[in-house]
Amino acid sequence: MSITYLEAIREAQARALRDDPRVFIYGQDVGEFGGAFKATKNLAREYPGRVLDAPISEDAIVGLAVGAAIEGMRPIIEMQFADFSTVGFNQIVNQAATLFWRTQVPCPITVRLPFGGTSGSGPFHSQSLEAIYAHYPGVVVLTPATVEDAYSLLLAAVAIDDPVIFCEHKLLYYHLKAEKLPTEALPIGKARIHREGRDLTIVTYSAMVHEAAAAATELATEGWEIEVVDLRSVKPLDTDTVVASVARTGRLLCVGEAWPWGGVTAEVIARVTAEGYGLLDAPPQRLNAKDTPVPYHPNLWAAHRPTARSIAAAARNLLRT
Amino acid sequence: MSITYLEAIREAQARALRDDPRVFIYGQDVGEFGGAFKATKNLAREYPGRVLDAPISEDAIVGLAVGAAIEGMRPIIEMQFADFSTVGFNQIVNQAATLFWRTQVPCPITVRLPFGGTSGSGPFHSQSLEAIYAHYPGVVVLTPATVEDAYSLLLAAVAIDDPVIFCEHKLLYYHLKAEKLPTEALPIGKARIHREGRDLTIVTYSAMVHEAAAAATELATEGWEIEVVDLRSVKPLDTDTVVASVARTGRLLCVGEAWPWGGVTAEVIARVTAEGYGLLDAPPQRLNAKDTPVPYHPNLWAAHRPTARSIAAAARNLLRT
Amino acid sequence: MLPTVSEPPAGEVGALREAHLGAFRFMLRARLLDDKFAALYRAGKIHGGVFLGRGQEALSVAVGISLVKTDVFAPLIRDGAGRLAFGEPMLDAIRTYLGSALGSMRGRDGNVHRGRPHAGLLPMISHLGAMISVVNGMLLARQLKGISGTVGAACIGEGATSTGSFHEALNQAAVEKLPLVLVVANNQYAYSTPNARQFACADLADRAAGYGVAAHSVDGTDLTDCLATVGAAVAGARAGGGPQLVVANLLRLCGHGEHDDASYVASALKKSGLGRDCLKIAEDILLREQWADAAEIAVWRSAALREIEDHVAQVQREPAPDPFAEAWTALSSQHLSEGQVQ
Amino acid sequence: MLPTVSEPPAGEVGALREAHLGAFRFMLRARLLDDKFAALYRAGKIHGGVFLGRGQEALSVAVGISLVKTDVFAPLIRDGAGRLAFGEPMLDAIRTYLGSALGSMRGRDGNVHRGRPHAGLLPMISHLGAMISVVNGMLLARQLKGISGTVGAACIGEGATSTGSFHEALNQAAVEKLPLVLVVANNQYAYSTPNARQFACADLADRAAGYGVAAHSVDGTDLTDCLATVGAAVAGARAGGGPQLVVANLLRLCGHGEHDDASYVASALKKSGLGRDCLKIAEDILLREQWADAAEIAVWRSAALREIEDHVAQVQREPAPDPFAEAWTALSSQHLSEGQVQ
Ligand SMILES: Cc1ncc(C[n+]2csc(CCOP(=O)(O)OP(=O)(O)O)c2C)c(N)n1
Ligand SMILES: Cc1ncc(C[n+]2csc(CCOP(=O)(O)OP(=O)(O)O)c2C)c(N)n1
Ligand SMILES: [Mg+2]
Ligand SMILES: [Mg+2]
Repeated sequence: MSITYLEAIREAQARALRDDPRVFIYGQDVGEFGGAFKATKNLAREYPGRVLDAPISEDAIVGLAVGAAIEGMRPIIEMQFADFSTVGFNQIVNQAATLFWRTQVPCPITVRLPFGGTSGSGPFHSQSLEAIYAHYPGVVVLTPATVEDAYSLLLAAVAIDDPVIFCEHKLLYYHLKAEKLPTEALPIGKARIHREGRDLTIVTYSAMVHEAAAAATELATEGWEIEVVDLRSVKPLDTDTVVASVARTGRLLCVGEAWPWGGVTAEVIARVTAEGYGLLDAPPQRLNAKDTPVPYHPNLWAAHRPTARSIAAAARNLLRT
Repeated sequence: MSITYLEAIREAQARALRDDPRVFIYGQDVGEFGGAFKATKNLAREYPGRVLDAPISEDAIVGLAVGAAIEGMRPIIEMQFADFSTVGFNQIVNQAATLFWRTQVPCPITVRLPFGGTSGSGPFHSQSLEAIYAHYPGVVVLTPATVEDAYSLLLAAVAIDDPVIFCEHKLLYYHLKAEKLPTEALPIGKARIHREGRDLTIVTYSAMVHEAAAAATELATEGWEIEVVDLRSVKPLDTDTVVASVARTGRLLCVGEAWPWGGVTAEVIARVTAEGYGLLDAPPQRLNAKDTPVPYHPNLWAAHRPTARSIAAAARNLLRT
Repeated sequence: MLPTVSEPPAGEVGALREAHLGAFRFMLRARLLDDKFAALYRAGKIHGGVFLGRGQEALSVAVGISLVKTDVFAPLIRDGAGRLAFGEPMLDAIRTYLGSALGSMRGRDGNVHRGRPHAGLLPMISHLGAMISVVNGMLLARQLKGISGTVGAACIGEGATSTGSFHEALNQAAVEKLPLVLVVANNQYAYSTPNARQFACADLADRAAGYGVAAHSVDGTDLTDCLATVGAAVAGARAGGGPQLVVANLLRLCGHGEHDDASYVASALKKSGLGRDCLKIAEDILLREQWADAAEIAVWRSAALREIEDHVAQVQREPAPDPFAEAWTALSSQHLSEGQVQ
Repeated sequence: MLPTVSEPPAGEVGALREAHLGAFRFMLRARLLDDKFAALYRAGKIHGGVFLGRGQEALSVAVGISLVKTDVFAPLIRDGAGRLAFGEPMLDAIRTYLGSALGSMRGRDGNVHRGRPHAGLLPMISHLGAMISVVNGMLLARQLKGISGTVGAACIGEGATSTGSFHEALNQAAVEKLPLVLVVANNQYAYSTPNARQFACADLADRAAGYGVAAHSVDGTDLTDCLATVGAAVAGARAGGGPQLVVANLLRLCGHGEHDDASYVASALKKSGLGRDCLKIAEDILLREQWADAAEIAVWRSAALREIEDHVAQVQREPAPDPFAEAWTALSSQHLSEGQVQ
């Protein structure tokens, strides 16, 4: 038996629905149809009345979730694509994210954002918006890179009392597989050493963990031992684990699939240089997507985002510094 | 005679209307009333039919501007407060910002965002969203700190062929004054040395330039010479001028009024450490607003944002490192 | 010209009288409280803006008084009267305006941005239209929990009907057949913007058919009409009739905020029926129906003034929020807070 | 049961015949082009999704054909027929689907996300409802420039009527009294979501009154009705009648995209009048009215097939976009581009 990243997300939702009567799911086509990506397959049938199709009204979808949360429910919202969350943006950042701070009433909503580039998806079905949400106070932003984390972080998201932006990478949905679902997991806010090494630290998250790991494998053939840190959660961000890794390697490359300006990679570098400055043997570097919309054509798309090859090249440069 | 920051914004719009028949202004209460802050005072009367009151429809307001720009117009949009741009967000980041890249048809719109904290304004009339917009490709984000820049950067914004997010700080509206309007100015994308120094560089923008300058004055009494760099434009960001300043001082403190995660300050540090690493004699530091919504009560508000006092304290710490 | 109270069946006269008397006293207290806020504003005692409900008390109180404690209420900026009627302590208003650390918003938010979500009273965010879908969510949650008979009311101005949020939320409520009462105060202006620049339909109540919801029009200057019409809308929602759209016609008898002299308000409108003061009209009804006499009203007035002065004096002695005591985190999960990362 | 063409005045028969013949040929070409895209999709030759207009050609073509070159048109995902009628070269569609560097989108955007703004043909962004206000802006700009007589048409599905953007834009057009023709294809589903989960009004045309705009209902399966009704709406807008809302009833005769088998579509709907194939109906009209015979239609069909095959073959030989030749900046002001900052 094996289980995909997408199935893990479905299973986490099934378990949340089973274990907690306060959980319900709301989003476009999530009901009978099971969602655009089938992340809620059969859930409407298994949990009647608790998996509801929404109109094409992202603002009202999120607003409704906040209201339900006030009443003690724990809604899971599916955005059909992360890109469309921009029209529900205000309710996320100004309604959900401020509720607890203003009123001391918690706002336990989980907003699932199928995100990230896939070949042929183009500028409006490929965006990575983790930095946009992380800039705002009052939200937790999770970016699982593995099947196990897709499952356990989603359960953790539903369990905590704060709004969670759950960034699930569409490229990992079908291809990434695990033998079974995990029974235990690191908590939210802890990064994970995905691969150990001593020459250079690559800090990354989500799909880029696998590109970085592939780059590390390639560089291993050249004798380099690259450490790959998977952030898992970009807000909160586990600076300690990152700094500890840099303390071991002395070199830092931050990789993200999002746009460069103010991305996760900038935030990581600002933290490491403030807290672990003396640990660095070379200037910290970052590698992000190019600063344009995400292109449709596979040729352009492959050049727009970091890949194992471009990560390896950046790492080589940095190792030579 | 003297002219305020707000009057400079009004004068720039008057001049744009006068000099360029393609310019028109659209926003809530901008017409006969002259705008919530009076930034368009008398303009509807002086330029009949070209200063139009909009319904409370930020999404449609920005959408309309994009359409008009396609037809060769150069609309200036006034958001009543920057905070409300979140409901026009999608049209800014996905419609305006992608138009040129997708179609080669330019999108010369200027979106004026009265932004930043003022005492007693609270969580929804105080936000600083420059980092949110700067994360997206396809926009220019300007943050004038002086009366002169308010005028000349606004004229430059209207003149260029790309969407500009024009962040005008409400705290500067009435209090900041100059003798007269400038006749020449630095172009968009160039930072400015606001005050020279050799011991430490403070990089900042907008209202914080004045807090930083006050901190520098205070530190001067202790014998320190602080250089203050005013970014003027946060995207594009003038890395060269910043790095050159750090080359002179060896120490970098980045100050922003926005929230910390992924802000301008993180971006500046990521650039300086990548490009000017060897120039730093101490870890670069940043000082931002606290990571909560902007509080209403003056006591809380004053503690939430950086001030001359907290900047001076951070600078002192860094000078001791 | 006074409005005529149409003859009710004998047994209901007492209830009608009680409703008017109760409503009037809330209106009076709200008006006097507003006057106090205006005075404090002029004296420089209030941080930020002051937003009054003058001229809208009849409509607002009708909403508050038609709801029961277990209902949901999302008032907006001109709903001082409705808030009091729904049960908001007057202290909450004063504490929020003065930024007291003891208020429900603890100085974090101010003026009209106050509420107690767990008491069914939602604290508005500023973005117009955004509260309606939150009410929907509370109502849906109650349905999911098997709680029935709850109504949720949301108030907005005619300007806010132009927001996408208004549209999405009203449509959402219609699809879910939620017991939402959406009350639109058409006070002819959104800040300075007249209706001609805000919408082009003959009557905002005409929007109801397009959502498949019930429509009610009401003279917002007339307490009797407000009580009857809003009451019917609330009853309709409670009885399972789905969303109810109430459109009231009236005029804002003040500036948008106290900083605004409202000189743009057309004098023809001021002189029209819309420009009548609903408080005055309500008082006239009480007198005409002999439900109260001038002496009683004077007593209520001075009681309200004393209540307000006492509360203000008390709040002015209360501690301001202390930045050093603040948690400075927006998260409920303290262990996930990033604390002082700068 | 065939629709009846109501007897037109003698002089107009020729025009009616020409309109039907022209429209039918666009419909046919669009249908065959869609079939080709579906085949290319199944063969793995297309990156990403494929979205067809099957069953909606009559409505779509009526929009395209009612506009003139200098008008503005914002088609959506099911408007292949309308695009051809408005003058979009078939090559643009094929190049965009195949990602050719020579297409109007140069491989940067794909499938239905194509257009030429300066030709009045707007390239949709995916966010539903977002194009309508852009059309408003173009129309307003023309008014400001003193250009009159222009019409702007925007097409959307019934699902997109639930977006805030739809509402804000339609209201905006009404306030500015713009010559906007907003065409809603009510094809009963938004992806898998049936109308009962999307809106609760009896008829989406009932929304018009709430905006103060004209309403038109049309049988979207019937070319004759589409030509007449959309034509009247466009004429109304052009004559200064302000925004026109057209609501067409029909059924999507395909999946949401080619990845979707649409098994959720109710069979009762398929069997109803809504489920009729507008192309078949249009053909029957031509035959019945003796405006064309089967042989002519067969000729048009094979000409269209040849045109499509030739174009596809040509585009398949065209260069793919070259990442090394890309400018990699989203700004028109090259000097402000941050270039390779990573
Ligand atoms: C989305 C949004 N845009 C702009 C504003 C700024 N604003 C605050 S009140 C107001 C006017 C509201 O008018 P209306 O809805 O008619 O209510 P009224 O003040 O007349 O009671 C505006 C434009 C806002 N709060 N929210
Ligand atoms: C704002 C937004 N939310 C969600 C989507 C995803 N989406 C694309 S098409 C579609 C269904 C559209 O239905 P409808 O408007 O009825 O058009 P149809 O496909 O039936 O022609 C959805 C939900 C989107 N494109 N934009
Ligand atoms: Mg109003
Ligand atoms: Mg549809």
